[in-house]
Amino acid sequence: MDILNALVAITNYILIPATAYGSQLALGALGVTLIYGILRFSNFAHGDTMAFGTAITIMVTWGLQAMGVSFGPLPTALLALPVGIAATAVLVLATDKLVYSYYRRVRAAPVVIVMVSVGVMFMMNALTRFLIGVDDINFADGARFVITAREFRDMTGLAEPLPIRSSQIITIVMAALIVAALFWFLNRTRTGKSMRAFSDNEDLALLSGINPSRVVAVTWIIAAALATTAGVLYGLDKSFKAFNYFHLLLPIFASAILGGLGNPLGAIAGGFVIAFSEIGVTYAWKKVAGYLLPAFEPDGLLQLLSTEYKFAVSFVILIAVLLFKPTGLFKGKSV
Amino acid sequence: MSQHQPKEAWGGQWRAPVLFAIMAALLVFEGLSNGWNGALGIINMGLISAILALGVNVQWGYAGLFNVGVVGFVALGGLAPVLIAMPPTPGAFKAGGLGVLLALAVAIVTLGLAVWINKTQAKRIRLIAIPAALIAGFFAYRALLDPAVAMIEAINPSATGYLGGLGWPTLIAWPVGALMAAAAAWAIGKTALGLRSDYLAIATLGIGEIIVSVLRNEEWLGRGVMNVNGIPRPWPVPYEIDLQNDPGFVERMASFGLDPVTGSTILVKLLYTGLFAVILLALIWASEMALKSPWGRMMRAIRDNEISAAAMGKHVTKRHLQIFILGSAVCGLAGAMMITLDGQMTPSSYNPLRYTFLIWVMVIVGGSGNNWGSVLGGVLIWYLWIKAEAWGPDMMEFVTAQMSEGSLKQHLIDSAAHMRLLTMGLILLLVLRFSPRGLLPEK
Amino acid sequence: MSFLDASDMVGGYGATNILHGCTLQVEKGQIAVIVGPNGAGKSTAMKAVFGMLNLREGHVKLDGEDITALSPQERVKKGMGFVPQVNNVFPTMSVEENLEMGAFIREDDFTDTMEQVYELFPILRDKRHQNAGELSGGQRQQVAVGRALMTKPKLLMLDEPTAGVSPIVMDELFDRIIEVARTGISILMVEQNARQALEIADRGYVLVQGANKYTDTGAALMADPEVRRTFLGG
Amino acid sequence: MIRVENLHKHFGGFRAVDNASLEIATGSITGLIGPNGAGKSTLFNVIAGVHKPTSGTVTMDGEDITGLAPHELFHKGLLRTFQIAHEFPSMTVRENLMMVPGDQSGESLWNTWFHRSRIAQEEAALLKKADEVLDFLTISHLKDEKAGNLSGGQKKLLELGRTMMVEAKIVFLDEVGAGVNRTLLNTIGDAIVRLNKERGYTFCVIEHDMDFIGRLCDPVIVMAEGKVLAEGSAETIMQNEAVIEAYLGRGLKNKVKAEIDSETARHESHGAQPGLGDEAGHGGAA
Amino acid sequence: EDVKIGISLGFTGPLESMSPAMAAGAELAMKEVSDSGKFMGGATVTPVRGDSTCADAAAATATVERLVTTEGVKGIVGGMCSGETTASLQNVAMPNGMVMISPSATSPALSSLEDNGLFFRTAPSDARQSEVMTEIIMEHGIKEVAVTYTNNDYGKGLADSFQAAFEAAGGKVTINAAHDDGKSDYAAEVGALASAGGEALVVAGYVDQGGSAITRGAIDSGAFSTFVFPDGMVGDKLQENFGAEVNGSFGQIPSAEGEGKDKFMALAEAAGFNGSDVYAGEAYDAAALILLSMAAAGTTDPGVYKDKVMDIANAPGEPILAGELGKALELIAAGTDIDYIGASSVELIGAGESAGTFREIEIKDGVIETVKYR
Ligand SMILES: Nc1ncnc2c1ncn2[C@@H]1O[C@H](COP(=O)(O)OP(=O)(O)OP(=O)(O)O)[C@@H](O)[C@H]1O
Ligand SMILES: Nc1ncnc2c1ncn2[C@@H]1O[C@H](COP(=O)(O)OP(=O)(O)OP(=O)(O)O)[C@@H](O)[C@H]1O
Ligand SMILES: [Mg+2]
Ligand SMILES: [Mg+2]
Repeated sequence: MDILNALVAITNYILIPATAYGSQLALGALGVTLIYGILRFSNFAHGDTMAFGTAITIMVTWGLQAMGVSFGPLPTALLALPVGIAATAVLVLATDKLVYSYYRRVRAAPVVIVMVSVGVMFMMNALTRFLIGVDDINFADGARFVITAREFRDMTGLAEPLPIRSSQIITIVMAALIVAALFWFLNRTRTGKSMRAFSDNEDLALLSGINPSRVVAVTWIIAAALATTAGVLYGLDKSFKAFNYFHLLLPIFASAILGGLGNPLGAIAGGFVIAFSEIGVTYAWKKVAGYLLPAFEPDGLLQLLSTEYKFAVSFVILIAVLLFKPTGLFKGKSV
Repeated sequence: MSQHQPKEAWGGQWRAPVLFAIMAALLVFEGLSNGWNGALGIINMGLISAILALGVNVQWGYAGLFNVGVVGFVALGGLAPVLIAMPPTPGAFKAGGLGVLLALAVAIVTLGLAVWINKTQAKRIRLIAIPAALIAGFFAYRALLDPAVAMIEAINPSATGYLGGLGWPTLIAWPVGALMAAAAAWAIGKTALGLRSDYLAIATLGIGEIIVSVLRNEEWLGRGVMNVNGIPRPWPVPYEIDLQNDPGFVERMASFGLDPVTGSTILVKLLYTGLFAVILLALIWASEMALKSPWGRMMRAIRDNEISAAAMGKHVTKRHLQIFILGSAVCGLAGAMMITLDGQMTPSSYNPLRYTFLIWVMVIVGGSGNNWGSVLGGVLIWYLWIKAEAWGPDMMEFVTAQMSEGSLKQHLIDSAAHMRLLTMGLILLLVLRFSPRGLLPEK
Repeated sequence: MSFLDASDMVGGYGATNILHGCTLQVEKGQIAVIVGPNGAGKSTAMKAVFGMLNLREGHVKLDGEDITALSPQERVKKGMGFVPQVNNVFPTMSVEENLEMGAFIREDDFTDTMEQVYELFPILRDKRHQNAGELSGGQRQQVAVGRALMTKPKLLMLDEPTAGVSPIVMDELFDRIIEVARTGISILMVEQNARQALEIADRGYVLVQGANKYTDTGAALMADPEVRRTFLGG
Repeated sequence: MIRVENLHKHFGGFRAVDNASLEIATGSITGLIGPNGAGKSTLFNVIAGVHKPTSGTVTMDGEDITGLAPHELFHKGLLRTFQIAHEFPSMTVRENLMMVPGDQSGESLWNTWFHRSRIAQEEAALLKKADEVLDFLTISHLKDEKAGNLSGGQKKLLELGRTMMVEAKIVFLDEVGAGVNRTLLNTIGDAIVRLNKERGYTFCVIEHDMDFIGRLCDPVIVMAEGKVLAEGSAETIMQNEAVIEAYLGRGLKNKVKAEIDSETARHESHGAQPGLGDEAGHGGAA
Repeated sequence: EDVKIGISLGFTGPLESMSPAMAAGAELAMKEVSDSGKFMGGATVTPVRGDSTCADAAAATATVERLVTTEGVKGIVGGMCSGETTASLQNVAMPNGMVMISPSATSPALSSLEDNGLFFRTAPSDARQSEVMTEIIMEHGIKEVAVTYTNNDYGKGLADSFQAAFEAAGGKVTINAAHDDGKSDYAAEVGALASAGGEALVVAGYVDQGGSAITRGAIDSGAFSTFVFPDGMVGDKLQENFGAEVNGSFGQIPSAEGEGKDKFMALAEAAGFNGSDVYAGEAYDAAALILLSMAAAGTTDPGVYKDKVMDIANAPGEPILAGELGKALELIAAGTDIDYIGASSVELIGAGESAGTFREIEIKDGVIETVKYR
């Protein structure tokens, strides 16, 4: 029996990737949940907002690289991130002014605004592709690994490797920082509270002297920051491809709902549940079983479900959770 | 803040006829300028889209059920023509049919058992017994299914490798598609309809994805990603080639002054148009009758305020289930019609953007709660979706015409294809901007 | 010149007018009460005064300054506070946060005011960490009034503050309103508990179909048998 | 008859209804009063099937109806109104009324397609009935208005109007009076009495207007902190020290002394004849 | 006279990043023919692009319908994905008697489709590639591989036929797992593949899609170090993405030996796109075949020139490489037989699909190097 190798294999193929992926989903879901909580609609353009922010960040990164700027062992994109966020903020604020503000004024039904966001999604989608094209772009630089597979094997003498990529560490650390900051902001600061008040009862917020345009603007800016950061971290860890960001939307929505819409804590929990279930349920346990029970030579892969169904599995879990907790793990809102 | 009152839509009672006339004019113009084949093609898919939109409207507009799993029901309906109309694969049923049926029976028994335990047993027992039953059932299911599937898929994999269909007339597949979707809706509704608005939405989104996943990956059922093609046409639609080879037909076309190719392609499309139009009209009649009766009033009441409707004696869950099944059945029907029209089943093409959100766009643009609105929205949005493909690059050409040669111009021209999405988005935003409650609002 | 002077207001929702030349005035430190049948336009008049409804005619002046064109939140800054008839709390925020939101525009320390609100409505102190949406009808009403008091407004507008509150709390509330008025704050309120309200009113308005039908001191209106019979329930 | 036995309803650790037992006799108009947060609406909600009780039972004419769904209770003749009006906002006022009756054949899809004439007949009858109710409530000019556009009080009237559309056995009214003009409230009171006398409806009424309670209700049940505090005729309740302490209060402290004196004088002269010239509605206790 | 040729590719949708180079390839051939001035007595050729979306059969049908009936094209280069190609072929091209030559639809199912002689493809069917790949792997002494394929008819078809061929040759496939393109994360797939194990990983996917992501994950997690890359994976992008990290890995792409390809690469570079992008050369050839057949038939009527396609593509005749279309037109005008070789060594067999010469490649020092042709 070889518990150590089994543990390493599980960590390498389940724990670490699921944590990193979960953080990426959580950051995306935070943005969705924030918009839902405060502006009260499901923003289908969020995935393309992420794509746009990342595209700008990449272009700035290229610029920086061309000027010879680098960020030591960290990816240069982190330096470019603020610019990406700023540009995205400008874009979403402009979108709000040109598009969404009208529907808020006429008090359109949420579903109408959702459809409007589908329209915005189409347009942003095209905009991003005009800007940077449709290709797969790899923009991660700096040190790729904290520890590589070979280094780990040499170090420990284990058969199983446990490489750790720097992008994974960066993702997890950034996600934790951002989440903490957001919590503090929403629950402790005056602006944060006024945003929650606005989300609760818009008319009454007005009567309390809360400036709605400010709340809306701050919300969009935060959403832009979250979207861009999530997009860039995701792109660093994988690669940038405009098309993929649209597809990221589904697991992101699933995370936000699973956790409870409008609830930031829920978004994070949701992200991790989705990530772990996608990876955990479809994992083939053959290798681990081989380490644990060397005598037992399994014929099959010991895989509960083939990986084609990983997405389906996460939705099954989502539905199961909703059956017992109809507004998500953390008691979300519903319009 | 201002108190906004929805303005009375312009045109009053003339609005609908005028908008429909404009739509008709657009299609006629399309036919005159670009040929009737294209126009009829748009009309045919437009009619199917209208039926789909009607199905979604029944759920959303009448009862406020936010179903974004439309793609799942469409896909399920699409499976019907494969199962009904395709010829059976020789030897497939003998090889693995029994195993598959047994496995499905095990699956159903397991689920039934779980539900029974959940209903009758104490909480403590449930906690252990349900997972135990499910896990045991799952392994039994896999044990039965896997070898059977392997046998079926081994039969001439590049051409068949699936059970095949019954070889019955394709028209039968349409109601069957509706029934299959209805059955799925019943099971889903029983479990998920308790959920509120967006939670129901994402649950149905998930269910849609699950259904599509199954269709994509269960090759024994419908060849999965390998597609099934050559689905027979329904009565009374003939094949163009046969017409072109029929001297009688060629003669008749010649007497109209048409060449046989044009004549046959248009005739085939017209026959489809007729079939679809009959079904659409029947559905509209049924929905209008229902909507304008106490049933419709009850549904609107439930949509407006469930708690109060329940206090006024309306069985909200039952009604929700009823309408969820009806709407889904309509989507399934449309799915079956669409596959028949395409002549092939392509599971990978079922993506939510095209089969869920585009349909929703149709409903909202048309005006939710209004049946005629859904029809208008369905045809109009499909027309735009198709035309945007051509308009996008045209627009780009127009924009870049004034530009000097250079990399920017080249870049823009190369990106012209993305104008499709841009144009679509722009049109959507414009429509929703100038009639936010849809073109034909619910009165 | 009255502290609040809303004269000849004409306006409504959509095309139809609800208000047909309604006039409301409150002096500094006084209490004005609007009564009238259901649907007379009382709430509409309040909204109009607060800028939540665009006026077609007429003007609103506060302390001599014309504020007809200001948005509601600008009026809050000018010292107006409003408790609407419905939807008057933040349901998923705690009672305490509701009160804090009332003090949103205040820069100074508002713990004193909050303390006063808790003294006025002791039940709110017990429930201060509970979400307002989980309160009983009357408790919510208390939160709503408390929220408006937190603003420390110069003009306090209350749309049926006592609807659904128990008699003892109603008395407390009216008592408190008198006290508030004594500190120089003007009060404009709509009441269906009209007799109690007119009792403490310096001025009473009877609004019918969007226009002033009777205007007098509270006591005089109470004494008018016609008014009593038709509008005050005998 | 409705009998509530040892009923508990807890929200988390909070006991909103705490071991309440009470009876609503057939044919009575029972008043239910108590301080804000006493658990009155919660009790209603439990009886009406909106909340499941934590423990305890509710029976109706001897039959256990604990935990039945609202729509089932409706068909047993148990109707209720909501404290915060629950109208159907996008439907017209008239439609709000017409949707109420439960046995409409037009509610079956089959009939909407194949029995249209039967539906038309029923609809005509319903329409007439709805118009009568609207006339009665003095809001017939609003019949084609969207219910969402009504004023606060008008919504309350509509709420009441819905209970008049069917033959109910027992009607629970949660603060129909709040926000309703007092003159109109008197009319509503008359209507309740009439429904009670002529049609044999049983009523259970939550109300904070003691005029109204005093004029209509016998007996009156007082709740406080989730428990039943007292029960008896309106007069005895209004004299009850504990009830005055917890609920009725002793009038305004801040008013000019002289006025209070003259008030008291007047009350005394009127004695226990509620409803007429009774300045402070609950003045019976002053 | 102006002859319009349709290009129906998935400009938006899952394979949107492959389409531009393919369209450019096809347009290059058309421009070359136009510029030569020798086509049908000086006729010009105008390309008309249409978006087939790759995924949506109905939209593809409508697009091709537009190309045929509205634009009046005389031949179509496309479609791109096998499903969408089948739909537009059966619903539009066949009823209208239109010729379609697909540069990239490789599903074996298309071989047996009834097409009235209207459909051809310049890409080989996957069945052939499987055999070649099996040979190469066996020659490397590898007996156990894991397979991951992109979950569409191309990937699935290739993976299945490969598994059959490899097992018939005595090898073992430890796992045959699909991956969906355009998904957000592939950790689950990598985990499953790693657990199944094997000496090498066969990545039957696309290099700018999930294929790269899976490869990346497998390298990074230390699960595999040797990879086998079929056609969808071999391209500049592979080199760019992984470089020396995949040293020792190998693969094959349908590609001709020698001059044709080189010439095409040069032409592409001059035209401003990358000629080594997947299927760009095949697209060039598809367009060239249509045009040369027209010239040979002396008409643009698809019903007539469809019968010339096989003659043009195959021996006997004067070999024609990419960039020699002018010469080909001259020869045709003079009545000389030609054998079109083009950019991808076109040789049509069976029902009109490429016989497929494959180039075996290996990655050495981070560079794709050609080992030999098979
Ligand atoms: N969903 C809930 N969660 C937690 N506490 C609740 C909830 N609903 C009610 N409560 C609490 O239960 C108590 C009783 O509320 P209820 O609405 O029954 O009072 P009530 O007697 O009707 O008062 P009122 O006269 O003000 O309407 C209140 O203290 C309230 O805060
Ligand atoms: N949002 C709205 N849209 C259209 N009409 C409205 C709207 N709100 C109110 N009304 C109409 O305006 C009239 C006056 O309403 P308002 O709410 O001002 O009455 P009110 O005097 O406050 O009555 P109550 O005492 O019942 O609260 C009513 O007839 C009502 O139907
Ligand atoms: Mg009012
Ligand atoms: Mg209550």
